[in-house]
Amino acid sequence: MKYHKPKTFEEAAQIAAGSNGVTRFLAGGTDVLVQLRSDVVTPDDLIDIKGIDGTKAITKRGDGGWDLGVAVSGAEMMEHAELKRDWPGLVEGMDLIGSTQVQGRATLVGNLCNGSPAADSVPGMIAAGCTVSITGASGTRNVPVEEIPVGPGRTALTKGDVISAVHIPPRGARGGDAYLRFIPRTEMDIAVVGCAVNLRLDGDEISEARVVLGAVAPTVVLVEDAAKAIIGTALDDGALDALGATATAACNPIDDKRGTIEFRRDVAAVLAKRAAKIAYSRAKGGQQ
Amino acid sequence: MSKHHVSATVNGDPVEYLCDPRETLLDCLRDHLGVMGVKEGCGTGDCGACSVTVDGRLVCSCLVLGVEAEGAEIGTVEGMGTEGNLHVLQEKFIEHAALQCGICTPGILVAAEALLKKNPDPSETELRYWLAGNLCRCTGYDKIIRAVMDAAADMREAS
Amino acid sequence: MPEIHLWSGLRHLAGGEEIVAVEGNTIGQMLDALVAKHPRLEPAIKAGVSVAVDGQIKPNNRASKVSEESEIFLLQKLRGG
Amino acid sequence: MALDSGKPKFKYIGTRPNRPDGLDKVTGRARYGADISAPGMLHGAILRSPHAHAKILKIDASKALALKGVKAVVTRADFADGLSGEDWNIQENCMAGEKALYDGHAVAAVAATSALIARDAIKLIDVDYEPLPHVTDVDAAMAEGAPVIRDGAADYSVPEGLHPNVVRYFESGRGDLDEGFAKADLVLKRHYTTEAAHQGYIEPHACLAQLGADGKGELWCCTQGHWYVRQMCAAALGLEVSQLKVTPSEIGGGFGGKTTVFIDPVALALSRKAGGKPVKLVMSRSEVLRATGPTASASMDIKMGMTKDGKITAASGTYRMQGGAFPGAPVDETTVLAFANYNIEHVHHVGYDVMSNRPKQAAYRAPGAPMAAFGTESIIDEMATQLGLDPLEIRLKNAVKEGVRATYGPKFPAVGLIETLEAAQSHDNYAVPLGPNQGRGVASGFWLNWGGDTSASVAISEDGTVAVTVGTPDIGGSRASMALMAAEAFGIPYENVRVHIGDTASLGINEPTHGSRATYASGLAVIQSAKECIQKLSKRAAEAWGIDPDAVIWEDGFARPSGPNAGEFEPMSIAEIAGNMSSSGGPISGHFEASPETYGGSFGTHVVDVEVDPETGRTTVLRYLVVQDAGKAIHPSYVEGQFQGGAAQGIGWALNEEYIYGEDGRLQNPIFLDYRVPVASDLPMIDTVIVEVPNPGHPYGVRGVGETGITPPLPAIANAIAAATGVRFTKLPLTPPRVLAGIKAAKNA
Repeated sequence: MKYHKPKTFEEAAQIAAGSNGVTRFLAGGTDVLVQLRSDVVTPDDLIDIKGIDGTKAITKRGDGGWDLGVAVSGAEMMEHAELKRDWPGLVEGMDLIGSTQVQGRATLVGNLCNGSPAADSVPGMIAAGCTVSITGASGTRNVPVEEIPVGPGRTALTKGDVISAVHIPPRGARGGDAYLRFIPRTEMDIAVVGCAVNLRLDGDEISEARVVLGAVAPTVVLVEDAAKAIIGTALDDGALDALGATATAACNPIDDKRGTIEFRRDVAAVLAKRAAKIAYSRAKGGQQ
Repeated sequence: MSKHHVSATVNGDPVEYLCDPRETLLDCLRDHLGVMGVKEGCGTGDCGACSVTVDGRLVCSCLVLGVEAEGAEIGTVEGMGTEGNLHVLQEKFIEHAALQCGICTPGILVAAEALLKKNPDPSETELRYWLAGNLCRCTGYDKIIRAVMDAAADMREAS
Repeated sequence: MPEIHLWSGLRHLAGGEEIVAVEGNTIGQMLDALVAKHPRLEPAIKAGVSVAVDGQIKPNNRASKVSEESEIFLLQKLRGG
Repeated sequence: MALDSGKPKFKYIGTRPNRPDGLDKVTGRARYGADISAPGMLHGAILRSPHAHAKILKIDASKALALKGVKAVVTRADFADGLSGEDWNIQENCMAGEKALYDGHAVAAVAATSALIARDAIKLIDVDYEPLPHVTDVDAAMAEGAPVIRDGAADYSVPEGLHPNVVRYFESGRGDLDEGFAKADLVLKRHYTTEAAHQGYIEPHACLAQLGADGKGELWCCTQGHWYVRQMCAAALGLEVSQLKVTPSEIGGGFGGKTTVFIDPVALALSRKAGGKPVKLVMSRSEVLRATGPTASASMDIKMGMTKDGKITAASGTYRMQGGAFPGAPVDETTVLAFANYNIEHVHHVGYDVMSNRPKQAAYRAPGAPMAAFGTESIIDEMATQLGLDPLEIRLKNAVKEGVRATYGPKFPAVGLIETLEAAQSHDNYAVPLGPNQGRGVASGFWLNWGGDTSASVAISEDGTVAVTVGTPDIGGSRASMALMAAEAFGIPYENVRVHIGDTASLGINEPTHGSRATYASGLAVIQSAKECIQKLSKRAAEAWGIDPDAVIWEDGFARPSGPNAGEFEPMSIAEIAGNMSSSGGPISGHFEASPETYGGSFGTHVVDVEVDPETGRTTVLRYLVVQDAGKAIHPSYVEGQFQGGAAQGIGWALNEEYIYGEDGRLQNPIFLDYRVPVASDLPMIDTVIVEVPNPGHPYGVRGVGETGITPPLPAIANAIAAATGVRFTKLPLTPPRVLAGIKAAKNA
């Protein structure tokens, strides 16, 4: 295994493009090192991108949105009061990954590129409408997060592509987001079901919404029917029931060591309803 | 396979080592620098026995490559206190019988110290969640939690 | 003669008897006498048994004394954990 | 809180001094299995079978041997021939012979100049496997047509007509079941299962081994019992036992799992093959989970009869347990202990020890008892609910006490079950009001404890301080207890005693720290050795004074004339006598070598409150109480620690821990991420009450306390969940999917 520490994303992309074997980008390393230690993946070229300027930056844009460097850790996001105030659901989704120690290293982009349908930070990013910059051979392009995962452990990135920044939209007025996941213990598990809800209110009514489920299908899924079920409502019981039903219907889960199909369908509905209530309360200015 | 030369500090002392890029910081601390208070319980970031601080940030040293530590300041249990001048946490762990086999103790001490630096007055729940990545199989955590809470109270009083 | 109580799984190897009276001043002598009386018990005794003498379980002590009055039970071989 | 009642007052026993190894362990200085290196040391790695069951047709290590830095490759051919019985089982488990018997079974090993090279080298070993059908479930393994793990492994006890995977059979009981059930107002029959759980010690197995062609070797390893290690390694490698010296490291948890060997013989074989160079071998966590010994899994049928007022009239249990690809599932303990808490006239147990394609089970804290308790304490609880009786009252009504004939035959000596039940009843936790979706569970448990081969020595140093050497590795603070007992016996300060764990060359044979025996047996040995020293010290004083040794008494660290008739002499301190040791007859030490048998069993009762989320099936433990009989708590903090640790492990086993095998027979969760032991945020504080019903067989009344604590939590948690949800669960673990499915099924019914 060769270790590289490029100074620019272009250089990083070139190293990856020129590699004859398996490449991995290293930021937080909380997946890469586990795979290395357990002999699942030993890259031929390991490209540490933390030497590139700006990868540790959290920057508020002029439009009120945020740009995050790709090596910003979960702990750094949690410690950023303003970011957390704007996007509590997104930040909490990141914070739920692993232990305090893992939080010291783990990153949004790493979680995304690992390609797991159970990735805790990805539903929140998709619900928020985040995009990522991808630097490749033909320059840098901007892609919505939901287009990155294509299957368990697989992403739309091709050889020589490296994600170089995360962009979070402006929060704007009367918006709120939330992420909940179900795990058997209180900490340290992989999500059995995850659900992020991001919405905006007009009066008491929901005017915009995005509902995203994790760990219930081969990829994280943006559930448009679920959003429709609550748009135009004040999240009354009927809307919540419809939300739950659409969430269950959107599941295409598997039975595995972490949960059953039936359990995932049931709990998807439960979490969708609970997360929607929190997001709704936050949009109204609640502190939940 | 070429090795990398790394310069860093461990508990304030300058160190240098040569490492294979596949070696973790945990491997380097133990095998190249003889810092044996750092333990490997899982190698996958699930047990916290290898907890250290890197530039003040609590991490699992099994999830950091040795080569990544270039220029870093690393803190381990060996740097917390010395015989005759123990850290309050170390004293309280002994006093409260907060260890049985003791293999998880160095990691828990390092993690608890990192918490108390950030939050000198944690609630029991905050403490339990902070330490959720530090497995202890002997104690059921009860006496560990009591020891840390007691140490935090003493440290608040002293400051 | 001391009497040995057999656990029920052993009884079919001892002609259906639940209590067997045998000569012996020690556990070892008693077990040897038991096997002499009921040879089909030999593999069971060889595989190891625990002997309770007056309520105290003696896992592996052939030299331990027993008397006419002792209440003796054979138990499956018990191990520490 | 200790419930003390008019027993002798102690000066040191029952106090809570700092443990002697505390400083080492909070500074990172303590040396565990993987913490030692030697000059010229090689690193080992083990190649493991990816198949659950396969013939090993050929092993080609030529590519591995060609790799630079590789110094030796060993396979089964490098071990001794002609073993039988448990020696063969252990050897076969450490290194597969003709067949790989489970996923993770060792098939070859490498020693190389670095750990990375060793890991690379095992990937270069080519093994030709012929995969065979496999079975990992206990009921499936004894069913007709199940793949045969190994023919001819069954012992004398197995009746004809059973599957060859059934290797041992037990049947015991008394009375007449029909008569007993006929007297009952309520008879209930239930099927229960428990999954295999791993001890989950945080320190993976590790050793540093050196063995020359002359058959002389040294081994440093983390173990609960180094004499066992020595014997097993000597057998596996064909060595004379005394030629091998084993030194125990500090041990990072064992809980029974480190009473046997997995890697030590392999490391020795590698060293021998590498020309006697030292070899360090350290397991990874996944190796620990795949290839060391979890406990057995169990499938049980329990039937119980009860009168309206809660008297148990009869009980029967059939226990089928798989302990991996070898005999040894603890079904003997399970059947003995099944109903041992209760005074039952008509009782019957049947047990099957079954082999399957899983790793060889090892002891795990009260082996066999938690499964037994899950069946018995669950069915009693369900019957109490049906009869409208209080769960503690129903247990008090049937509880055993001194003089009652145990279900396994003999009469009980003084035991403390009733005392634990009464203490639980009067504890505040039992009166806390519960909210919606909350439930309270109660269960009792028992472990017989153990004595076993014990050798210790106590030596007086020149300054009158005392060096104690015991052979039982200190897992949970036993050096503190030994020092307290020695201090009490001598009447000298705790700080003046230093306790060492001796290597295999320094004492007679010792059984491991198992069976909750260390504080009882090694403690007894230390006290008796101290008494021998005191006799000698007193004799030296008598000689100095020119009086009869019988006229000297020992008090608070001083020899004194026994009374005015003995003469008028200034008391002589232990330091003074010791200072003159060389000029008064030479060294003074005391020894103990025996297998003490006066261990007393320990009963415990647990009370737990849980809340179950009715929409997700997740259980939260709200509060937990452990009440247990310690006989006499030598160091109460470490007694409480044992109670709390046992409870936490039991809670894990009840809720989330399990071995999950796939269709392919491979372990699906060989990582702490998915083998889910409780984390700090999963648990509340664990309240404890130490009950003290002294063990008449120990000078200070000690009963072992380590194991009983894991026995009640399985049923206590299940009973609490039943109270919270109204649904009875009979299959562990009680994972959220399982609980939610049960709640839904009950709703739909």
